[in-house]
Amino acid sequence: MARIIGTLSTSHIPAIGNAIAKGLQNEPYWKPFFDSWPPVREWLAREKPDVVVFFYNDHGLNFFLDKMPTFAVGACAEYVSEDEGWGIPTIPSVRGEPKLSWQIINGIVEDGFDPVMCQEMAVDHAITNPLLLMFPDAKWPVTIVPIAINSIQHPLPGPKRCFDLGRAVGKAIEAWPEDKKVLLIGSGGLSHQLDGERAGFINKAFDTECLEAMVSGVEPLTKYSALDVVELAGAQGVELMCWIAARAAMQGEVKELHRTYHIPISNTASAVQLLSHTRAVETAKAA
Amino acid sequence: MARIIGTLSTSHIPAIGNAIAKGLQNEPYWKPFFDSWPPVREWLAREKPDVVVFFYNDHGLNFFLDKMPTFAVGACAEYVSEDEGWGIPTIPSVRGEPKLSWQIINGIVEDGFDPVMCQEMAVDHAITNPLLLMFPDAKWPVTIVPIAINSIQHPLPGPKRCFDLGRAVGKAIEAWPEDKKVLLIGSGGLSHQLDGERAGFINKAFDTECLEAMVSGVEPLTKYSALDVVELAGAQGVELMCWIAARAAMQGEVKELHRTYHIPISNTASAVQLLSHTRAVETAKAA
Amino acid sequence: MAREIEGTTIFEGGQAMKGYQLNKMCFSFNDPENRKAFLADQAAYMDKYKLTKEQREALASGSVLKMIEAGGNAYYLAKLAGILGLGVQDIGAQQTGMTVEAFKQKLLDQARQ
Amino acid sequence: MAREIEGTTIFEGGQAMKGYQLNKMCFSFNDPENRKAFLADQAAYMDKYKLTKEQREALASGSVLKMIEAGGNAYYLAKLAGILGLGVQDIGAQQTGMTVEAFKQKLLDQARQ
Ligand SMILES: [Fe+3]
Ligand SMILES: [Fe+3]
Repeated sequence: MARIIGTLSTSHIPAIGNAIAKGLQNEPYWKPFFDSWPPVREWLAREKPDVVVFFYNDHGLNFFLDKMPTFAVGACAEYVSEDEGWGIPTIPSVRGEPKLSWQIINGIVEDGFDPVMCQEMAVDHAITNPLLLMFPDAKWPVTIVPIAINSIQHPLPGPKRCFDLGRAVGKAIEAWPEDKKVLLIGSGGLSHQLDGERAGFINKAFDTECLEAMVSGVEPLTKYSALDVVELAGAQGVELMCWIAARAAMQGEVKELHRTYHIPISNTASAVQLLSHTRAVETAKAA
Repeated sequence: MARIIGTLSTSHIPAIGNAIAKGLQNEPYWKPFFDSWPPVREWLAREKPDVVVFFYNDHGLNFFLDKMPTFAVGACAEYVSEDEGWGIPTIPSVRGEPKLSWQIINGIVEDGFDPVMCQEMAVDHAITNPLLLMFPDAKWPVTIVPIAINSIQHPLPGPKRCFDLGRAVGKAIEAWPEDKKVLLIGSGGLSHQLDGERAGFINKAFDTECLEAMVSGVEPLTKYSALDVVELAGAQGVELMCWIAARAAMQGEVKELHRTYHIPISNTASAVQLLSHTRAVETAKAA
Repeated sequence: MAREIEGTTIFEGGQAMKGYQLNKMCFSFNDPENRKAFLADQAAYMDKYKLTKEQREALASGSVLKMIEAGGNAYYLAKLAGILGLGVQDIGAQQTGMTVEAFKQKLLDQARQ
Repeated sequence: MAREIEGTTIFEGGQAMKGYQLNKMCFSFNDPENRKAFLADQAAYMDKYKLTKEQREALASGSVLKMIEAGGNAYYLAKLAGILGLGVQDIGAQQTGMTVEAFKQKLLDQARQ
């Protein structure tokens, strides 16, 4: 059976892609963020995940307002990195894991979710930046399954719905009969706002609450509505929903292996957090 | 407040559009089906709905497998009838009711549904045939809100999920503060199968069960899974899900005003059923 | 999705992946220009949509059952049938191995169940 | 959706409808050819996307707040900002009425809350 080995959550700020392209990792502005990655990469080299399931938000590359999904699950053999319109370098295409995609789609529809099923999907910096941070040589040793959460057009799915989605996805992954190691990624945030008179808003206290909840369990965050999250984390801080879903997919005992929180990159409170899944629920029960 | 005045359910078989275009309504083959419409039209002339909420399935015009929604709600100012590729005449565009669309979208997301929100939407014979049958002069006296239910790519949403969707949509309509009369339409079915060695399959007994349940309440149909419906109603008989959702949106007392069931049109068991919403739940309680 | 339903192919993930290019080609037939281009040069049009060998052979054979086996979905294949001038009863007869008349009679008989 | 959040426009149905053409134009900028076409003749490009008078005036003014008022969404407007060579801090400064330096300082200050 497939096994969820952990959740890696990270900011995906576009500027990260440019900093990588320009080799700025050791500049004082960038060092605090990039320094979080060697330990993550050591863990990856040791644990060797086979598949990465990404909870992320599309930034107007793959979806438009003509048909805006609430949740969309990729079921492609390959995901293509495409031009987003403002100069982030594209990366080599990433192989998909369609069998797991359909396992997840079947599982979550059974559990009362209404996903869009995607057989063609271009991926943006929310996928490409984390991949490059994990595997700087751009030789992907993993396949991926992208799960997009609407963060653009309200009504957004709120923390409770995203938590439930994560639960259902985790259940589907654990029921997948392949002997594969699955890493979850929550891509986005943390607090930031690009638009309006409140542009530049960051909320360190709320981010800290979320980072703590990622360790102890994100269920308490489900008391917030999507609009509460806009207020607390900023208009684009709603990307936090991806962290909630990724964490909710992992039940049982977890251990925090790494955490970085740094203000700012661009207009954003950046964060990287790695949680290992030390014992699945079933194992814990059996013990 | 808006008021749901009834549910009209009908087959939408493509050939109906061609029969209308060719004026075949009184041919022996067509007469049993078209004869069901004068009483429906009399009722419409008397009751004068302002808005029609369509539960229907797209037939490969507006959606493709690249991004296949489970549920999609139109929020357009206008819906365009487009060429489907095999000769059904297009009809004049229909005005939308975007305020009600967003009322429904906001309501159902709040209630745990994950719709695709559509601001551009081409509509096919599942919308155009019922409109032409209701208003043969093609001068639409109503606006519409289309709600598409995936009937193409499994996993399909099953009777239970579609029932719950209908409930949530009905609740949102009744909470709409505008003083408008809303007619629900379930477009599709009944039993039929176009593909495979079982092509031509029709199940009169199951159709009768469904038509009876439309009167007394469709909740008992939620015991079936989507695959049960494939087995009982045929591969395309899953369009029955549109009838279930439309009926579920209407709570309280209903009265059956009209029913036609005729085998076959094309490969399909055709049906037309009109239910009036005699008393909403709240009114019933107050009485 | 392991459920078997007699004479019925469930269009689930596996079929959806297998048939993607074929169905994409059929979806393109919503545009009259594309229907014309297909009729003018079927081989070139199938090249453009990267149809698999199995899909090309299914189309060449004219067998709807083979098209379904190659991943074709009824809703998209219907557009192809339209171009080829086949009605739903022709297709029904072909798939069930009946004459069109016998197929029509089968439909009528089901009214008397 | 009646909730008010200070200095924040919720991009809900009303805004989404109002801004549709503007955001659609911005979405087109994923394609480099379209970015070139826009830069070559902005008025013609805005005609093609049927921008409203308010949207054109907002673009002409260069004011991001006006673009948002005209229905622009941050995620799509970002592509326009890219074409115009504006970074997120330029935009932040402009919207908050600060100098870019002051805006950057504001960001830094929030690390010390
Ligand atoms: Fe982002
Ligand atoms: Fe149909």
